[in-house]
Parts: sequence; structure tokens; C-alpha cells
Amino acid sequence: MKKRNTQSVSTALAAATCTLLGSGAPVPVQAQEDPAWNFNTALLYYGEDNSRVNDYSFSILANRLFVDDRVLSMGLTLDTLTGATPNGAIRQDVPQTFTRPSGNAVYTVPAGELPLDDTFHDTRAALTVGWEQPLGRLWKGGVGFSGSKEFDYLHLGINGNIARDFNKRNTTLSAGVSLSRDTWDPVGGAPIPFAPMLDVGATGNKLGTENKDILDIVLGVTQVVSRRMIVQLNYSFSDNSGYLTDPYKFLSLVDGATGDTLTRTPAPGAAGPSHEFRFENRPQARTKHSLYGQTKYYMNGKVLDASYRYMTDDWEIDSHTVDVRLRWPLGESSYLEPHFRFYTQTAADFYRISLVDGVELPAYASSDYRLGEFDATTAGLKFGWKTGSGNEMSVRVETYQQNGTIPPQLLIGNQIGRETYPDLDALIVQFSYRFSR
Amino acid sequence: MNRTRLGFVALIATMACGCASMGVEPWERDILAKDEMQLTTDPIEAGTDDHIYFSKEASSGGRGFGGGGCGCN
Amino acid sequence: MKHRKSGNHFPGLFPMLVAYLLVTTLANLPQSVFAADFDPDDLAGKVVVLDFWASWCVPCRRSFPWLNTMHDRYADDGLVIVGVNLDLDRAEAERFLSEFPASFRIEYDEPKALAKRFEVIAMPSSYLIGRDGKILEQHLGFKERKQAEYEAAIVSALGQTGSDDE
Amino acid sequence: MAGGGATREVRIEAGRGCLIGQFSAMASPCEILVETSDVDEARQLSELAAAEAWRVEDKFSRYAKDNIIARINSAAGDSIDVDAETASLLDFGNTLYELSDGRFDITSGVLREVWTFDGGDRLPSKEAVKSVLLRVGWHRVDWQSPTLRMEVGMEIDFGGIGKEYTVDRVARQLREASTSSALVNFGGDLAVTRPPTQRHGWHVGIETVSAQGPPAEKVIELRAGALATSGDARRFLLRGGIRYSHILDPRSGWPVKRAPHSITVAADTCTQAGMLSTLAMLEGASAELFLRAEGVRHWCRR
Repeated sequence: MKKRNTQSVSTALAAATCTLLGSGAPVPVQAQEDPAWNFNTALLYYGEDNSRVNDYSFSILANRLFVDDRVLSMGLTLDTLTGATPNGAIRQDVPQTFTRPSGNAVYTVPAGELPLDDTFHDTRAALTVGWEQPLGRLWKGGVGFSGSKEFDYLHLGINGNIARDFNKRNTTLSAGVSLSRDTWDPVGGAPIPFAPMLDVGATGNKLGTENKDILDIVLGVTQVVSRRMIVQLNYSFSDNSGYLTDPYKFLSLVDGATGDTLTRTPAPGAAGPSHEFRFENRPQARTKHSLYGQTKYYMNGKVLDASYRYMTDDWEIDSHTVDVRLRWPLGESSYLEPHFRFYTQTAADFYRISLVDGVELPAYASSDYRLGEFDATTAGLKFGWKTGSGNEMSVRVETYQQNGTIPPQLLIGNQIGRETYPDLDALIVQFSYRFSR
Repeated sequence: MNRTRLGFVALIATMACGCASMGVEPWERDILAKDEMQLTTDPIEAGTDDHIYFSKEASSGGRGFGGGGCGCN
Repeated sequence: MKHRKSGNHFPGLFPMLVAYLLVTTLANLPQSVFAADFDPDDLAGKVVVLDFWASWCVPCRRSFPWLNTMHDRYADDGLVIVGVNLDLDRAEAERFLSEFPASFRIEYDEPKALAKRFEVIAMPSSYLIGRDGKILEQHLGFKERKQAEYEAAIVSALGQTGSDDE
Repeated sequence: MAGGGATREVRIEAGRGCLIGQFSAMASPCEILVETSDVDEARQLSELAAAEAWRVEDKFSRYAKDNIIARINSAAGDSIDVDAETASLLDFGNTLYELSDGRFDITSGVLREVWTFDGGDRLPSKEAVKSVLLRVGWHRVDWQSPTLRMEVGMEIDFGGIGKEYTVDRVARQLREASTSSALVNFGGDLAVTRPPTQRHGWHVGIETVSAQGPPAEKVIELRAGALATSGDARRFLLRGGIRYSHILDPRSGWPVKRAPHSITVAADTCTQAGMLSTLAMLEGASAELFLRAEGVRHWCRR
């Protein structure tokens, strides 16, 4: 056959067949072996109220199935985040001006408002690759790599897991370990702990990059209880060490009596902060333990998925999470899945609202509300349906609300009554499409 | 702290050995084999949820590894 | 200053354990009782492959094309393949067979007496039984990459050397 | 085109979840699997299919004494006017001849006078092949539709096209006659009339070499389109350790070297699938290369 451009023979043949048979094929060929590829794609919108964080993300998870249950999985997630997050300062009855993390501009927050840093704009790409296969009849193992890059953050991680079935596969013991090294390269550099926020152009308060190492170990037992019920119990241990501080968060330095933030005036001719702010400082180590229990229970068609997680760590944060879903089939090819999640956590022992001037600095301090004491509830509904050719689509809409309380003993003078926990009200909308080739 | 750690591991141990008698025959796994009965039915949704809650709360993981891997602020 | 929330959150694992124990008592359902209408001993003198399968079991589905080929290739040489179905709902088995037709013999072990007699501990499980009725080999699960080994065992059980193909 | 002869009757069997019409045509077992429980519908469709299959067989079989092929092959040099259907097949043969640079030639049937593929080791002599080659070659034929003139001793054989062409014609007639999905299967060359509704797809087992090891029986799920297989593991000659496939290159008169044992192709119509698998076989060692370049779904067994 003379070397021809590709597909020239089959296109000429298609035309010739059309004239021979007097018509083309009504429906193009759809022939597939056992699907070699399973794709799971999703578009997600996460939006918080009053112009706080918005996140649009696209994810795709591709599983290549090989003979005898060996699976190569590859995942890619792209996020674009915009909006504003609380920068850690408290409200004041006067406008407040802050220097941007880059150190070359300022932004001003009106009086009485919770100070938000609105320069928060980032795109993130995350990649995961994993291989899993049976090891003999009763053992199963897997290894994986994960990596993600943001403008100012790089994550690289490896993980492995192994599992063994016992007593006719009714009981499965599993163990997994993950090691990762993350690197912070903050805009403007990582601030020196408790360093003051300086005028535009001054850089005496910033260092370079920082990194942190995370070790995660998960031990689990999965037990079949009956034909209709399966239970899983995981204990996980997580050890984080290195730079655990948030480089963009800081605290207001306040007067011990009035609780108001000390004012300052930038150097002549320069722009800079209108008040005294000190960059936060968190411990360099954190050890977390968590116990997670999940059960799935089949009630002639409907499936209950209930899980409970208890977490405690050496930052004195305890949390309880209850997550309940009920998948309700509607006919043969669609289902409705209401979802309810309740989360509550206590505050970290170094969480505080502000730093008091003239008092010896604590070892660690952060006013990041995520280390505070709050409850969160998620309530949502997911609707899924199988399309004609056996693929599955689903859409879910959920609201996520955080309601916190600031312990009264953390408030000083005028802060009482003015400083309230920044409650959060977010909407999650996700569309997903699963198909195989 | 190691009191709670001991408590957890002891609990897993009792769960593990207490389970020898429980369970079903291999041919009674028709329901357990259904997609919707797998412990993680939608890995992507589980992933996005873990990520959202990691960036908004102080706890993470539990079902699997701690998640994270982002400078979410 | 250490601050701890007053104890209104869950007192640890108690609710989970109660639910867990409550449900296990409901787990054991009565078994339907029918006499098994098939007995492998009736096939004495033949080489028998007894394959326990169910419609929901994915590796079982992968073994069907191979079992069909073995049946087509060696049935005349005295091989009898019996697919013993262990579905709890027979309609599921029939729907499966309409999608994946079996050229070999299908039997239904309603009371699971056969499954218990052969102590089936994995799905699928297949037993290669010699002409003298003794179990020569037991295969737990079905590995596509081991098809040649499975076939070699059948051929040697049939007493032939080498198949007539290539 | 193999001759008729087998008894011409249609049997209806109960399949699992479908009814199966069985008859034989073109020397191969034919099945019409209809996704219906209505026996009358299954019988009516199967008889429609059988009638078309026998019509094409009678018209184009090279064994029959009184059909158009017999008149063409006994014309001894005279020109003959042919009907529209024969003309369309001749045109199709002409296109295939050009597309395959002469490897696919509907005048190459006479080579069977010197080649018999029975697994034995008797190869023809070079001279015998050379002499038959004088009567092979579409380029020697004077074809100005609807008039055909061939040199004395040359013969036309639609063997390479006939079966797949018939499967497509039957599939179209069944599609027009019924809304039930049906699988038309003529000895491994098959087509689906319309996507099934009671199942995700028709399951067809084919012999393949799986990438990871020994030849495996692979299950293909066909929702629409067609499959055709060419090549046959048993029709070959073995001499001096070399395996001579029954696929002959009409330009040399000798078997194609290192052709795969069999190739199965999936395409929109059975004719395309059949031709692509045949053209790939004619490529010999580079069969897979050709199929990949053409972007064709295929399964090769070496």
C-alpha cells in the first residue's frame, strides 16, 4: 500500500460502500470490549456570601482497567479561586489601611467592617496518579503520587496502602501511609513571626520560602455485618512539622484597656498601615488523631450512608463530624440523595482575637477563625440519573454554614459587642458525568 | 494524649477479633456488590468535599488520608 | 487560658456502637429450602468442571467466555462443565444468561447445599473433578491471565496430550 | 461464492431473552437474533432474511450453472451486459482493486486451481502459478458499465464481498420491517439493525490475543454497527516450518507472508468491516500498522 495520509482508505471505502448499499449506516458503530477506561468528571462551584471566596473547579479522574482487577488511576483538578478572606485584624470604628502581602500597595477597609484581604486570587492545578492491584488472592496493594501547584504553594506527596481479607472476605484489615513535602513561597516572602506590618517598600519583616512535612498513617478494619450492612472503622494519625503558619494572616495589636487597635502613621511620603498589626505565629508541629466510623445499610433499594469522625490534636482542637446520606432510587435509572452533615470543633489553645500591647508576647498566636470554636452544617440534595448509553450524570446543590462563638474571656474593652465570629454561608453546586470507553 | 491513642487502638482490636463470627457466605454478597453499596461511591465528590472542608475547618481526612496539599487561606 | 466547650457535643462513640449491635440482630434471614436437583456424582466417568457463579460477580462474568470455549473445544472428549448458580434471586441469573449466554450446562443450587458441601469460600470457585470423582484442582476466583494453566489442567485430566488446535 | 445445496428451511429457537431464527446460506450457519418474545415476528423477520440471503447466493454463487456469474465466466471473450446490482458490485470491486493497489482482485478466484489449503504441505510449482496468473488481473478486464468483456479463461468471483454485502442488505431490510433490535450473524460476520432496548448491547465472543498473554476469548458489546472477521486458523499450508496462509496476493500468486491468523474489525457496516479486515490481511506483516493508521477498531490474532 503506498504510504497515504491516515484514514484515506477507510474514508474512500465508506463512500464506495454507501453507493453499493444505496445508503450509509443509520447509526455509527458502537462496539466496546469490557470498558478499559472509566472517566469521572465534575464541575464544581463553591461560593461564599458577602463577596468572600468563590471557587470554580474542574476535576477529571480516569481509571485504566487492566486484566485481573489491576487499575491505573489518574486525576487532575483545576481550581480558580477569587474573592476575599478575613486577614485576621479586628473591626474598628475607623477605616483601617493595610499593606498588601506583596509589600508594594495598600488597601483600606471601611469603618466597622470585618477587614478582608481582597487580593486573594489564585489558580491551582492538582495531579494524582495511582496504581492498585491484587497481591495474591487475599492481599491487595496500591501506591500513588500526588502533586499540586498554586502561585505561592507547591505540594508533592507519595502514598501507599495495603489490605488483607479475612474470613471469606467478610473482614478486611487495611493500612495506608502518606508522606508529603509542601513548600510555601508566599507573595512578598514569609513574614518573621510577630513581626510588625511595615510601610509599602519596607521588607525588613519578611524572610524567604518555608516548607512543611506531613506524615499520615491510616489503619482500618472493614466488616461485613450482614447481607445488607457493611461497617468500616479507621484510626488515622497525622504528624505535621515545619512551617504551619498562614503567611498572610496577622493580629491587631490592641490597648490593654480599651481593646482598640493602636494607631500608627506611615513614614512621611510613604503609604502604609494605619494601625499596628503583628504577623501570626503557629507551632512548628501538630499531631492529630482521628477515629472514623462509617456504615452503609441497604433497605430494599434505599441506601443509608452514615459516618462519624472524632478528631483530637495537640493544638487542643477536638472535633466531631456526623455525615448522613440516604440514596433514594426513583425508578430504574435515577436517584435522589439528601445529604446532611454536622461538624463542631473547639478552638486551638493559641487562638485569640488580638495581641495586647505591653504584655509579654505568647509563644504562639493566631486569629484565623478556622482555629476558633464553631459549628458547621451542610444540607443538600443530589439528583443522579443514568443516560441512555449507560453513563451517569448527577447534580448536587448544598448549603454550608458556619456559626461560631467567640469565648467572652478573649474579648477586651470595646471589642465586647463589636467583635463577633465571622459566620459563613456558602453554596456548593456540582455537576458530574461518569462514562466508560 | 496517649490515653486516647491507646483507647482508639484497643477499640480497633476488639472490632477486628470480635468480627470472626460475623458476616455472610460468599454467595450472599449480591447487595454488597452493588455500586451504591461501596464505601466510596463517588471518589471525585469525596475528594472535592475533603478539599472544601480542609480549607474551611481545622480537621481533615478520616475516611482516607488527611487531604490538604494546598495553601488554602 | 484553656477554653473547653461545655459537654453538649456527642459523648464519644456510644450512639455508633448501639446502632451497630441493634442492627446485627436483624441480619440473619430465614433460608428458602428446596432439594438440590443436581448431584455431581451422577457424572462419574466424565471429567467435570463445577463452576460456582452468581450474576452480580464480575470475575464470574469474565470466566463465561472461557468456559464456553472450553465446552466447545472439549465437550466431545468427555468434559462436562456445570455452572452452578448461587444467585438468591433466580430472575437475576436468567437476566444475566440472556446477556451472556452459556453453551455449557447451568444448574441452580437453591438451598446452597452444594455450595456448602464444596465449602465455597470465594466467588467464582471452580472445581476440576477427575473421571474417578476425585477433586483434582480447586480455583478460587478467575484470573484471565491464567487461562492457559486452567486449560492445561483440563487437558491432562481428560488424559489427552496437547489440544488439536495449533 | 460457495454454492447452495443445504436444505433451505428456517427454524425458530428460543434464545435467552430473545428469539433466534436459524438457517444456512453461503456455506455458513446463519442466525437472526431478534429482541422479541413474539414468535410470529421472529419467524417473519428470519424468513425475510433467509429469502434475501438465498437470493444473493443463487444470483452470485460460482457453482450455479445458470446465474449471471456463470454467464460472465463462460462468455469466452464476448461482452455481456449486466444488471444494476451486478454492476454496483463490479464497481465496488474496481474501487477495492485501486484502493489496495491490486492486492484485492475479484478475478483472482482461478488461483484456487493450483492452491488447496488443507493443512498439508503440497505447494504448487512456480510454473503452474505463473501460467494461472496469465488469467488473473482486473486491469485486463474491459468494464464500461453495464458492459463487461473479459479475456478467455478469466473468471469473476464475488467471494470476498458477497457475505458481508448480504449481511448489510438483510440488516437494512430488518430495520425497515421492525422496530425490534436484531443481530444478523452469518458465520461470524454480523451487524446490528438498531440499538437494543432490553439490554445494553449484543454480546459477541471473539478470539483475540490479549495484550497480556495467551489468546483470550474477549466479549465485545455491540450496540450498533457491524463486525467482520477474515482469516481462518485452519486453512493454511505448513512447509519447512513456514506457515502459508490461504490469503493469496493476486499480483504474485503466492500467499501473503506473515499474515495474522485472523483479524476482526468493527465498523459502521459489515461490508466496510469485512473489506478492512481483508485489506489488513493482505498487508501481511504490517496488518496492525495499517489498521492503526486507518484508526479502525480491530482485534488481531497472530
